Amino acid sequence: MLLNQFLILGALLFSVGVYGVLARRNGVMVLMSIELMLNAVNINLVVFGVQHGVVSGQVFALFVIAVAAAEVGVGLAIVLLLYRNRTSIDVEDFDLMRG
Amino acid sequence: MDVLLAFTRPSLDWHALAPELTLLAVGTLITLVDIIWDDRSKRAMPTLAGMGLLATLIPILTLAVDGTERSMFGGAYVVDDFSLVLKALFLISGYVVVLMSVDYIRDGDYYENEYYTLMLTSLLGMVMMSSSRDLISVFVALELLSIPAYMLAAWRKGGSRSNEAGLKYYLMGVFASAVMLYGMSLVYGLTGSTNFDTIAQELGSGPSNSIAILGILFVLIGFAFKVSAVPFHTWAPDTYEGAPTPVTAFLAVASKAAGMVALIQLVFVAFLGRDDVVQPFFWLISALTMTVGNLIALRQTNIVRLLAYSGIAQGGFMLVPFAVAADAPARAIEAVVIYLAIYAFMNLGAFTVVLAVARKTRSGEIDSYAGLFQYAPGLAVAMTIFLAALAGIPPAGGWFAKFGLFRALLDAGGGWAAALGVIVAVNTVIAFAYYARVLMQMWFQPAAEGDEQPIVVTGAIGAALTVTLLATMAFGVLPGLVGHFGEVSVLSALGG
Amino acid sequence: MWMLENAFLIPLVPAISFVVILFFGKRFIGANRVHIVGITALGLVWVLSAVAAFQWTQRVENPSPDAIVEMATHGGDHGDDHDADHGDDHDADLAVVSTDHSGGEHGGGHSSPLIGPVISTFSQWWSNGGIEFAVGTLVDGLTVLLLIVVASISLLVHIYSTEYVKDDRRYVHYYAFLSLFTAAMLFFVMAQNIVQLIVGWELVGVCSFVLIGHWWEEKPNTDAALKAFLTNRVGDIGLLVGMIVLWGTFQTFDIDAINTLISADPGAHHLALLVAACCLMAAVASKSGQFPLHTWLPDAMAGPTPVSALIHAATMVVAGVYMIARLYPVFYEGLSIGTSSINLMAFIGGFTALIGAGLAFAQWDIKKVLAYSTVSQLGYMVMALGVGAWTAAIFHLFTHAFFKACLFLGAGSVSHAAHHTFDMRKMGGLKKAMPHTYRTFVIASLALAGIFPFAGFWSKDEILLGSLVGQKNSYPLMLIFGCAVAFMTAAYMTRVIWYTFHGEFRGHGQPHESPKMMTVPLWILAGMAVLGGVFNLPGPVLEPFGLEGLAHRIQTYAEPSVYLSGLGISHPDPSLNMALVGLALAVSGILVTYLYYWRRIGLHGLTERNSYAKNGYTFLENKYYLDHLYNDVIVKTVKRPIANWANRVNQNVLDRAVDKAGETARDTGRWIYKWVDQGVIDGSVNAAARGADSSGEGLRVIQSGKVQNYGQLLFGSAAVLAIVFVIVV
Amino acid sequence: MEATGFDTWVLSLAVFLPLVGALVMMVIPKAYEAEMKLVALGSSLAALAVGVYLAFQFDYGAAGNLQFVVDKGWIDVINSRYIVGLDGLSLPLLLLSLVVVPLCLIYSWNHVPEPGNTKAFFILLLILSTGMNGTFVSQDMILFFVFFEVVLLPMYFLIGVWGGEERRYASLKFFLYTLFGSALMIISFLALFFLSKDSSGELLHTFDMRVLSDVAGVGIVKSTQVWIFAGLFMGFGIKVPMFPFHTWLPDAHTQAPTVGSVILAAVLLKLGTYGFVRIAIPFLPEGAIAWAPWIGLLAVIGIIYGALACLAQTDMKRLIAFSSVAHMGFVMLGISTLTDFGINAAVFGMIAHGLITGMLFFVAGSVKERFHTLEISRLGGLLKSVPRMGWILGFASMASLGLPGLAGFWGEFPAILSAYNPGAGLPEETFRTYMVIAALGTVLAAGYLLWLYQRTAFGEPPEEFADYEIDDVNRFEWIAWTPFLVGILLFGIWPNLIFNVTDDVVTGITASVEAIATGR
Repeated sequence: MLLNQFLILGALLFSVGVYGVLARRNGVMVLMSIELMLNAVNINLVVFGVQHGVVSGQVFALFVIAVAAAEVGVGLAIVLLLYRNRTSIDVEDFDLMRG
Repeated sequence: MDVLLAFTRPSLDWHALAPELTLLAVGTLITLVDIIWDDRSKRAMPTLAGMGLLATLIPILTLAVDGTERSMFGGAYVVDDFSLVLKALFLISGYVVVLMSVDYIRDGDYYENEYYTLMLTSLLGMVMMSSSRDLISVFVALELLSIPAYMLAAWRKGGSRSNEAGLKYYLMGVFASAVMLYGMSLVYGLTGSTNFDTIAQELGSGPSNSIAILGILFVLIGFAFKVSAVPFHTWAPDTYEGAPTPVTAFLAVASKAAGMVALIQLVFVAFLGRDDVVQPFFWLISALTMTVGNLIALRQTNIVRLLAYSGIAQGGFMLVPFAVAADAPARAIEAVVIYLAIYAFMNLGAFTVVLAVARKTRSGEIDSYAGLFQYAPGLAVAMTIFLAALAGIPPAGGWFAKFGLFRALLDAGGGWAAALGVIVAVNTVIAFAYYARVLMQMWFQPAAEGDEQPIVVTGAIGAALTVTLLATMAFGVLPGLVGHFGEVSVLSALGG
Repeated sequence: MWMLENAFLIPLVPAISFVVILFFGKRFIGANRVHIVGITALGLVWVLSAVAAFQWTQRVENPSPDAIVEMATHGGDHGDDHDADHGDDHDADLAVVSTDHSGGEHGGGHSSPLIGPVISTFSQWWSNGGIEFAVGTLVDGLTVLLLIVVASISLLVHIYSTEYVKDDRRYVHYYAFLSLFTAAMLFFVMAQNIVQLIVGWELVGVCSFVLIGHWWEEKPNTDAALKAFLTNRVGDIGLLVGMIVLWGTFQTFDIDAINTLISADPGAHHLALLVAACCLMAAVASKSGQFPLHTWLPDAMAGPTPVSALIHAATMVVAGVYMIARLYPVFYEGLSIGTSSINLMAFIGGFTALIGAGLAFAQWDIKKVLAYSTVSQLGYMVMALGVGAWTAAIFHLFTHAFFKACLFLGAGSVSHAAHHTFDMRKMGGLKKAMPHTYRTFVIASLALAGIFPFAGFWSKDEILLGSLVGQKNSYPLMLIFGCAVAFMTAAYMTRVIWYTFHGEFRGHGQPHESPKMMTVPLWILAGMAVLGGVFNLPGPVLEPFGLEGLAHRIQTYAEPSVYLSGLGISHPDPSLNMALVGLALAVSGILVTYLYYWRRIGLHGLTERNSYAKNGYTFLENKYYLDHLYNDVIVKTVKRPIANWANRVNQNVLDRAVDKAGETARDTGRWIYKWVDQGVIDGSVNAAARGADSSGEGLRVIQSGKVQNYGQLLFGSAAVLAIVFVIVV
Repeated sequence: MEATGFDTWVLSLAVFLPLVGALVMMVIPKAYEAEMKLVALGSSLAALAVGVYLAFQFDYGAAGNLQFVVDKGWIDVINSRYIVGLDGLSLPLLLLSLVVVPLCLIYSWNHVPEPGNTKAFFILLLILSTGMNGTFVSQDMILFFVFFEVVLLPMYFLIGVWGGEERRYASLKFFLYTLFGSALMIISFLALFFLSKDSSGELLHTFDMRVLSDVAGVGIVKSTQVWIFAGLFMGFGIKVPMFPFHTWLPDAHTQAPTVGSVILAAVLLKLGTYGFVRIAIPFLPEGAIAWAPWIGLLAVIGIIYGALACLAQTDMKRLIAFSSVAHMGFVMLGISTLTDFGINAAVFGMIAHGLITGMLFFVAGSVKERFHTLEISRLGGLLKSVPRMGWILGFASMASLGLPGLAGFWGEFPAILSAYNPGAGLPEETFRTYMVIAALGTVLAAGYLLWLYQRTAFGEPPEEFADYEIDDVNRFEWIAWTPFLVGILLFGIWPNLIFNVTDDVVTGITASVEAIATGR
């Protein structure tokens, strides 16, 4: 089967996600990018699972999806909190603490 | 596809799961109580949480007495002495943190019940972590302990520092876990299994290919982030400074310990075959972490931030044994476990004193400790003992932890190990240089504008101090106690 | 023989008196009566020493069998040398005896049996490396001789001081330390092993330090004290090293053992002995004021005069000479005195004698004159030892102690009369004012000058004789030195007498004779200055009276023939010519000076007789020739060139060198401290600290506070690690 | 030999009694100052009494082997045990530290230096005492290490809280220096633990110092021994302190309060030299032989260097501090010869230096207290203004410059002498050169001490102190000082008091070194 293609897709998605996390300033966009990374992982897991002919891959993927949802929930909450206090969701702005 | 259909209900060993279930129950109970008598219940919450934690220790004791090693879910979840020791450690440190939190949370305008619920949940994650022997369970446990921690870090809703702390912790956390997951996926892909033992066999036998290396590295990095190892430490200082002090203590001790536990299982069980990757990686990381942490700590003026960096450096010390993981596995595990145990108490103690002092001075600056010895000799002496322990000066506990490191290194022997040993020695000296700055303020300086009214130490904080102080001194004078735990944990961990 | 075995009592007595005076003096005895304690103690010491001396003579005259050195018995005596040595001892005694028989052939050689020293060791003193080191006493003729000298002079000085330092600000301390010094000196002379020797050596040194600095309120005194102590310390390097070399060579500290071993086979360990001897010479030079370390001695005159008499004339300064005599085999073999015709010791001694005498001319301070004269005389003794005339040296030590002490005390008495000045230009004409002092002073001077029949004559004569004959070869240069010094000594002493007692009184105030307490000791010493010689009269002198049995008493009693005969030392036959020459030199020295200072007295109009000058016996009367002689010969050749040159060298080179040494040391110290210690070493330490600090500061930029930088760092380093590992592993 | 009955715990009693006193003091409220002082003094005197008892019970015939041995389990996981024992080498040093502490308490009875707080001051002194006593008797490397380190913090606070102007800098420097050394030291200990084999080639895995000195490093190859010794050298050499690690000493001494300096000089420095004799040399003979020439070199450099630095000082206390560098140089020279002669001398030198320099620091402290300065140029005429103190200063200086008949001489002379023929396998010429240099050092010693004495004690007291109300040595000072003075004189007159005790142990140590050296 097309293992490599899937893996390459996963790698690309992951890279895009990484780029987004590191480059986008909008907090929400950062969260989205993280989702991208996680989904890249999911693709890998599923593909490998099929490759090896075991289900653990899919199971793992399901766990990841579930957890990702929870994470994003928390993430959005925090961003919201920040927006309330600082009326900004630009991650570059938050550097009260440094050094 | 018949694979999917052939689902058989896994056999549950309730005794083995008793601790987790107890925690879960207490957590839920707190929420229920809150829902039912919301405000009137506030007073009871800390007690309830504390009781819950202590109650959780009971099944652990029974399991320890029973002593048989229990394994579930095809070896994904193991209850052995190693895990029990660490569960106990998590719970006790959690209890101390609760004691620390009581007044702090009560005085500020915080949600109390949720606070304790979340803390218990996070502890649940840790407790699970120490039993996980499978990529999936490790991942789940990690997230279970992290996600509540993200919220706790941002608990001071009003304070923008706290929010920022939360944000940084969260973003870095999920980013790191994404990286880790990617690594896990690669490892899984190579081995076709999520079970550590299988992974170990596959990786050990399998040829060295770059995918494996990539996978291993990414996984390790994910946890290196958790234990705030340089260069993945950057979140720690900011988060520590911003988060509520008890939470900081919690992060600095419990969650770091959890990361260490995960690393132990990964390195000593899953990746032991690939010491060609693991050992150099940790050599580098630990050396960097110690040195950078200590050096930056030299320049700190805020006590919490100072402790944050000192914590990073301590983490570096804890990582040292991993650098000889394959050469001297037993000694290495022992060293890490011992270090964790001692570190938990001495660091918690230090934070407790910070908390107590902050209640009067309302400041986190080191200068605000001037003349502490004059008006609060008790606290000053306690702080001195904790710092001495952190610096590794007998008879306070820390020396035995450091001793464990050297022991592991020299047991492994060889030039690299010796070199690392010397680096550790040098760092010990640097470390004392900044601990001494606090000591100097406390002992050598007169109190700021002669304000000499003594500090009120509330019951809870007093209790926390007593526990930590006793433990620290006991470990220093009779290291046999903690040494024993180290030993038992080793046998099982390597046995499994 | 009881006294000889328990000789330790002798130093014990003054030691006790020291403690008593120092701690109970003020409170119980009374500050102005402490001298009673001291004098009693010293009296006791004197009696004990006398007894010891008597018993020693008995031991020599009719020796008990155990006293005579036989084959095996002797080896048992030294407490702490190894069994290995006993074999050597065996040979040693064989050798001793054989040489003893052959020794009879030498003229002065004694044929009496060899009398071993009385060695008694006490409870183990210290143990190291399994070896135990004893403390004990070694008593033989040399020891008892020194005992007598020290005891007598110390006693007299004690008595004399009661007047001299009456109601001094620190009367008690003064007497306390006189006692301590006496104790230390006695301990030193009866040392049984090298370590005791060193101990005593240092203790007398520190006593002299304290007593020189007795009036420590004035800086010059303390400077002098420091200078004395430090110069001696310099010599002590030699002492330590030399002694250590001896230890390393013979593996024992026991003096008796070392001497015996050397005289057993003189040839062995020549190099080691040479090194040891040279090192020890440095010690001698510092302690006994030999060139070039003599400069402290004149400064030491800052102390009270009785102290100068006791310490810096009679006893402490001869410690060096004593040590040479005590360890004579070491030097004899090391410097091969027997065979050479010039050697380090002899030269240093002779040269010191010469420059000392020369310097004595250039002084106006009477005590300085005497000090330099002491230097010169000590040089004489060292020279004597250097040419192998052991007995002569000790004999001279004996006589010199008395008349030089007499001179110093006389000088003290003079200054006592003349307003505590020592400047001869402020004296003069004291003859009438203080007859006792005058007479004793003159007698002592004659003795020093070596005029027949005074004590100095006999001892100096023996030294000159010794250097004339030498051992295998004669020592011509030493003879020349000796003669020159004999002449100069007479001359400068006469000068002193003139300036002090004759002419007009140039001081102010009314000079007066000193009280009895001072004059009586003077007379006793003067008596010794007259009679001192009889203790070692040469045989021929006595034969006419049928008393030859009394000849060479010191040689007979004092000489440790046990050791020396092993070296085959011979004694020259007395020679009348030598004696006459020596006498002539002395007399001429006196006459020349006399006529120079008293020349206005009826010598005019006799110049035309100078053509008969070649008829030796009248040439002294010739005024012109004498003027010429004194001005050109003495003044030009002696005073201006030698004395002035020596003086200049002394002040500008040696003395400066000593002082400069101190300053340089301190400058070096400052430099090293400033640059090396604080600069380099400490600097590097602090630099390390600063480096850590600043690098910490630098690393803080990582912590930019921007979460995305954190992320970049995280992922960047992850990527880098990955790449590195993929490539490397 | 295993002790029985009372003897099994009497030694521990001597070690821990002061600590007990300290704990008792902690619970006494500040108000009851008199009681606290009594408790402190009482406990330390009790410890001293026990020490005296030990000294009487001690079997001097068998001084070579350990007595009052206690061997109980302590940290089983690392096979480290609580082993304490007393032999001829430990006894004198233990007694020294037992004697010094109560005297220091007495000295600071009524005038604890600024900023006061008698309670803390005495408690720290007592803890210090426990640490020192323990170090001298422990026979297990880990135990030794712990006691060795226990000493640090109290001293750090003594200097830092009660010290002079520069106290922060000085105390930190002292601490970091020593900490660095001990970190390397513990590494070496562990290396010994893992590497040392018994004669049959079996790995021992023990920290028991008795065993390790018996096996004398057989089975550890020479190159390894050299490295391990290097670690120990850092650990002990910094403590001694040896040139060039000495720079913490002058600062620490100058800034420390009087009793701090006294204890530092009298006992703390000895921990280092003791370590060399007790651990470094017997455990690693080959390493010792390889290192000895260099140690000797550093030692003689230290002698000359310290003396020269002394000549440069303008501050009395700092001068005495540097003199310590020089004197410890003699001690180390003796040790570096690896001969029983030299090491005996070294041990004697430790005691002597402890008494003499301690005495000097006492005097310096009292002078400072009376004249509020230690500037040599400003002082003067002590013999006039405070005659007794002046005499004591003179006495101590004379002892310090190695005057025979006083204790100093017996540390110095045999040390120099031993360098004449060093132990087997050491270059003779080199050491003879050292000998001469060291002898030179004695002159410089006389130089700076007498110079100091002349400037401070002789002459007329300067005008600026004319109106001061200055009293001579007071009662407390007499009580505190007399034992020192007596000791200096007694050991000087009868050195065998110490030589006799130490000799057996030392001959044992050197014998094994000798065997190794000549064995191959």
